[in-house]
Amino acid sequence: MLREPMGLLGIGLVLLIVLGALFAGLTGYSPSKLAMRDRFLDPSFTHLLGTDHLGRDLFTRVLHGARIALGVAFVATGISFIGGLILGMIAGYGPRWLDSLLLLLFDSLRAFPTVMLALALVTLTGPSLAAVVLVVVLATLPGYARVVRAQTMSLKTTEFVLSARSLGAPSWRILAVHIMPNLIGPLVILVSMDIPVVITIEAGMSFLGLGVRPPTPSWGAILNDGYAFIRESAWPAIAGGLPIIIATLGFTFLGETLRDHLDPRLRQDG
Amino acid sequence: MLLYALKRLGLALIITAVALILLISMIQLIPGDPAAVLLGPLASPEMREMFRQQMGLDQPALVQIARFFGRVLTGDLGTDVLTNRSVLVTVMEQVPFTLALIFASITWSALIGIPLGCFAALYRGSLADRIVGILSVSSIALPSFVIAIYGLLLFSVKLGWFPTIGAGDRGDPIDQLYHLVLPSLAVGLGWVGYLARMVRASMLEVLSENHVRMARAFGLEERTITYRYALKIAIIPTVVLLGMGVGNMISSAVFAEIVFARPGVGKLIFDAISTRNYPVVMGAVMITTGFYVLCTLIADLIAAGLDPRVRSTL
Amino acid sequence: MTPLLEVTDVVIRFPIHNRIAARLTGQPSSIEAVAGVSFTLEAGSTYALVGESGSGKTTLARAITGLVPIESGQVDFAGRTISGLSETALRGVRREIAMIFQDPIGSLSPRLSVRAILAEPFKVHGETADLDGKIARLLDDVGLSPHFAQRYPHQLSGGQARRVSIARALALRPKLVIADEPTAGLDVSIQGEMLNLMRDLQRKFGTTFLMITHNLNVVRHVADRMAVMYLGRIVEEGLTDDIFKAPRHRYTTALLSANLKAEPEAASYVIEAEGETPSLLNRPKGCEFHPRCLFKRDVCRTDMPEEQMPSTGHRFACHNPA
Amino acid sequence: MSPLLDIKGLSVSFRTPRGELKALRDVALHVDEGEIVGIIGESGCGKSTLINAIIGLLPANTGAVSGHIGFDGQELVGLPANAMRKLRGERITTIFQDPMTALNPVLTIGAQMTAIQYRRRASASEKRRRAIEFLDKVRMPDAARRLDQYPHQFSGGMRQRICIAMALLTEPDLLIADEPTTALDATLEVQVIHLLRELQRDIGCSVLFISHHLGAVAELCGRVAIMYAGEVVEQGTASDIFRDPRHPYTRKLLECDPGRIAERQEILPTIPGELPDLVHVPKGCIFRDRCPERFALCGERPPEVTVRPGHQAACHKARELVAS
Repeated sequence: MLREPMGLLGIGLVLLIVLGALFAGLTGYSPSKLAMRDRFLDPSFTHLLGTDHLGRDLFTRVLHGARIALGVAFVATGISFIGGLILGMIAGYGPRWLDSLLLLLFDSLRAFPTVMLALALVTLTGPSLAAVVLVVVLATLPGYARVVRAQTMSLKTTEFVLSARSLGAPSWRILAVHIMPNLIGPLVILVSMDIPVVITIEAGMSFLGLGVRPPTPSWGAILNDGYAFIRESAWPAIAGGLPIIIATLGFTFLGETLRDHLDPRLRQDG
Repeated sequence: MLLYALKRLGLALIITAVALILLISMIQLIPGDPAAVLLGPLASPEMREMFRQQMGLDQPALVQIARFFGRVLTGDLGTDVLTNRSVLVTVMEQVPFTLALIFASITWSALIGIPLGCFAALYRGSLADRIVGILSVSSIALPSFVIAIYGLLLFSVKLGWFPTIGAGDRGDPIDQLYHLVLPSLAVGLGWVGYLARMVRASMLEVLSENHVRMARAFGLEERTITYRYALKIAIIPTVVLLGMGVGNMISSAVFAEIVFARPGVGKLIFDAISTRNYPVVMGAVMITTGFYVLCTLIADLIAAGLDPRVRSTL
Repeated sequence: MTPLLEVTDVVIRFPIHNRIAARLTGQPSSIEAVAGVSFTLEAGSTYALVGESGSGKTTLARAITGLVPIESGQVDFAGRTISGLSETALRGVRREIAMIFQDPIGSLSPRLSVRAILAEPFKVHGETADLDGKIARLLDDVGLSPHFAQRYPHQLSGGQARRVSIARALALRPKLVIADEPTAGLDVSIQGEMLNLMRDLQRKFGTTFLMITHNLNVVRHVADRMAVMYLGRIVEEGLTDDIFKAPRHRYTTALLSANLKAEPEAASYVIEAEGETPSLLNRPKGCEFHPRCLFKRDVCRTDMPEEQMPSTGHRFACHNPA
Repeated sequence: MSPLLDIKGLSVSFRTPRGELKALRDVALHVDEGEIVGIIGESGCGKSTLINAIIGLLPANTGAVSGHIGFDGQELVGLPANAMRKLRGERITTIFQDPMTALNPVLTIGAQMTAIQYRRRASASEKRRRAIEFLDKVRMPDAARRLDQYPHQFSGGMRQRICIAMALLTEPDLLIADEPTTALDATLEVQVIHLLRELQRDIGCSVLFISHHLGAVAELCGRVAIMYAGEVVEQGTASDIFRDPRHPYTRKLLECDPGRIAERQEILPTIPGELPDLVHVPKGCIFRDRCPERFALCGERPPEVTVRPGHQAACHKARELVAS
């Protein structure tokens, strides 16, 4: 995997974000302390990305934003992964009425465009990190569950599952030993390909003011501040967009390479 | 086909209904007092009480859901708190702007994306295919609002080539088109990649099928095989995915409208949130969701119509 | 001899449309994959269910152990009715009846090692003492060396995979083994190995075999009795030797004549069946084989033939038998 | 008269992660005009590679191709893709194994049958008429009406008949039938074989019939070649091969065929052992490891022994192994 330029680039970009998140405290600036005298400074050695309309160091804010982005990405995809796996297997292997019910629920949730879901939900709950996680889970979980369900149903009729049933193996054993191991791989690929989507949702929601509350630095919020003062200085807007670009591209390249390597359907030799 | 269409239509109606019910039930499920959230911290207890009565929030949950559902079915989405007009009217005023943006974006991205996908499938493994591949995954990955802001920054603020805000003069189509350029660039760019990848993937799948081998064994020209034999099959799953992708496009359109201060449903909702115009938010969400379900329905029906295996069944 | 397995008037239906769709299309809401089948299997013998695609033989085999629900009829095993039992009640039965499925490699769980595959029967039935010893003995029984335990299904050849499924089926020393096309997908040179192995094990453990196959050559060498199935019914049933020597039903004769011999100057075959097996959606009236039969009479078009049994243990249903 | 298809010293290898897989090695085979030649081989013997080499559709991971494939005096090895394509579907046609996937699901039978006549200068209605004529020939009932139906509206047997009709439509010189009956039930298999023989007589083309089913080959073919692990180990007339086989592999293969064993037997004969690894091809006779007759000389590559005119076996003992 390391031999492919795209994979290498992906790893590099992701590493940049992860290291940034880890060492965000070492820049010497606070992400939220105001310094009105230093407003709209251009990038320099003291302020790598310049400062925003409140004089805060943008580089520091971007690094702290990485913590939020990665945190949401991993927590929310983790919940979606486990929830999708369990609900999908129940729908695929359980009784038909339950399958119909769950399927209807998944499809109804998928009927909402993600932004609409976010807007409707946050109107009612008010903006918060939990709302962001909830939106991500509601937006991604039904898709995973549907894939898991479809695979479970096709695995259910394979001869090796019939063979286990004919031995008298109970349902939990068939699900745990024969079905789940064949689901995990494809689902991991699917979920890892979705990490950039999750980062986008988080950034998008904070851009709309639906995510974390200020002054907590989130990439979307930085971008929104930059957008508001775009005529004063271009740097805050650039600084807000840059990490989003790096993160989404990095995770996409990584996910693509991962899939090309792990998905047996795409490999030429068997 | 008729049976399939009826089934699919029935399913779309049920899904829309369940989606609506989910939306309405959210008010109940979410902890806290919606009146407090919606009216803001400054509202007096009397105002909140009045609001509750107005919205029917004092009724039992199931009654509320049933009532609301019943009203929605008759086309009554509630009253715009600010203007006292019907929400339906308020939202429908904005729909044409959003539709124009979406269709402009779909058109230009389809014109580039589909041929690009075919090209990549035909020259699979080549350098050009790899470059198209990397560019398309990148364009899918990049959030539309980042593209929108960078585009605004570069082309409007720095270079001054395009207008920054609005949808153009009412009676001036040229001006309107001019105002569409940057927003539809931001909305459509991801779709170019999305389409190219979809077309490429389904073309490759079809080209590896047995009947293509047979067509080759009969000496048919590669051009005939690609356009008459393979594309006709590959287009079927692509159409379905296009329908599903409209959801993404709606999301992108919301951002583009906000960034470019363009009138439209997205901007409407965004503004309604800041003015706590709760019925407008819900009404607009319902209408866009319905529109999205309609798009997937149409896409599925077109795909079914293109497939003789489905078409010939009753 | 006492019968080990008795199948009586078994009917199996599959839903194809829901009620509304069935009314709209004018098609039935279900098809009868198996339409009233009865046969008896003696302990220690080998019985073959023979038929082409669509004959319902695989469905019937799966229904015996409850993998497919039966609509009506009865299955008795070792003196006990096992049709209609719950999944939990079936567990004990499934210890006694093992199955071997068609696809040599596809019927082995792809993520499990051969060791785990062979350990499963013991784990499911709680006999985990000396697991490694048991697995080693099983591998030895089917002629595989111990290092195969570490392999995964995709690393096995068709023949090796087949041996693993046979070992797994025999792990708990079942009374009955149901083998669905045990030689399908294997080269001729390996088919013999599998049949020999199954026969060896039958001798050693006294296992009864129910074999489902379309391959008449296999049937002739291994089965004591056989039944020929067509469209979900048994059209002829009897001792294998009797049927091969003097087939009576016209479908059986057609099937036997279609079994081409590798002898170039042997008298050329005669095609004795026209066209193809009809769809279960529209079963022909009268004798269900009549549209393909070269010996049909008028009565065949209208009346379904009664089953006759001219000599003991050989029955068939044909208006104009050979 | 030189043979229509004349293959000499053909070797084909594939690039695999483990190394060069030598799928075909030094294959010699010929098909005369108007002749039906059968190729028998078990899985992994290289029969599909041989067909793909003849019709010029080898997969992308093909490595070296050497030797000669002469077709009516023209060399096919190294022939430009365009020239090869001109032969395919015109002078060489193919019937594939699986009729269920061989036809394009979204085009009508008629569209597919007229599409392959694109080289003919004829009106659309004339092409259509010809399609109907050939569907009649393969005994498709109600051909004119069914021409406008899609593949999924036909049964497996009918689809194979359509494929046969398509393959004969252009009156080819050589018809390659790649296991055309394997996916069919026995009662259909005899129908298809019967049909093939009848139409071959009618049209007068040569046929290369590939199968692992000994009975089917015996029924249809005049001459037979036996392949094992990428080599042709024996070839001759059908009666030579089936009555007096001289290569130990052929002898074992025939012995194993339960259809040839007249009496019910307790123990069925088998060929113990596995196919050799074709990445590291062993020296000497390719069948040596599984051969009951092997002796010291088998470490050397066996010569092509001519047992009688037209009957060759690649075995050191070919002259000694007479029918018992």
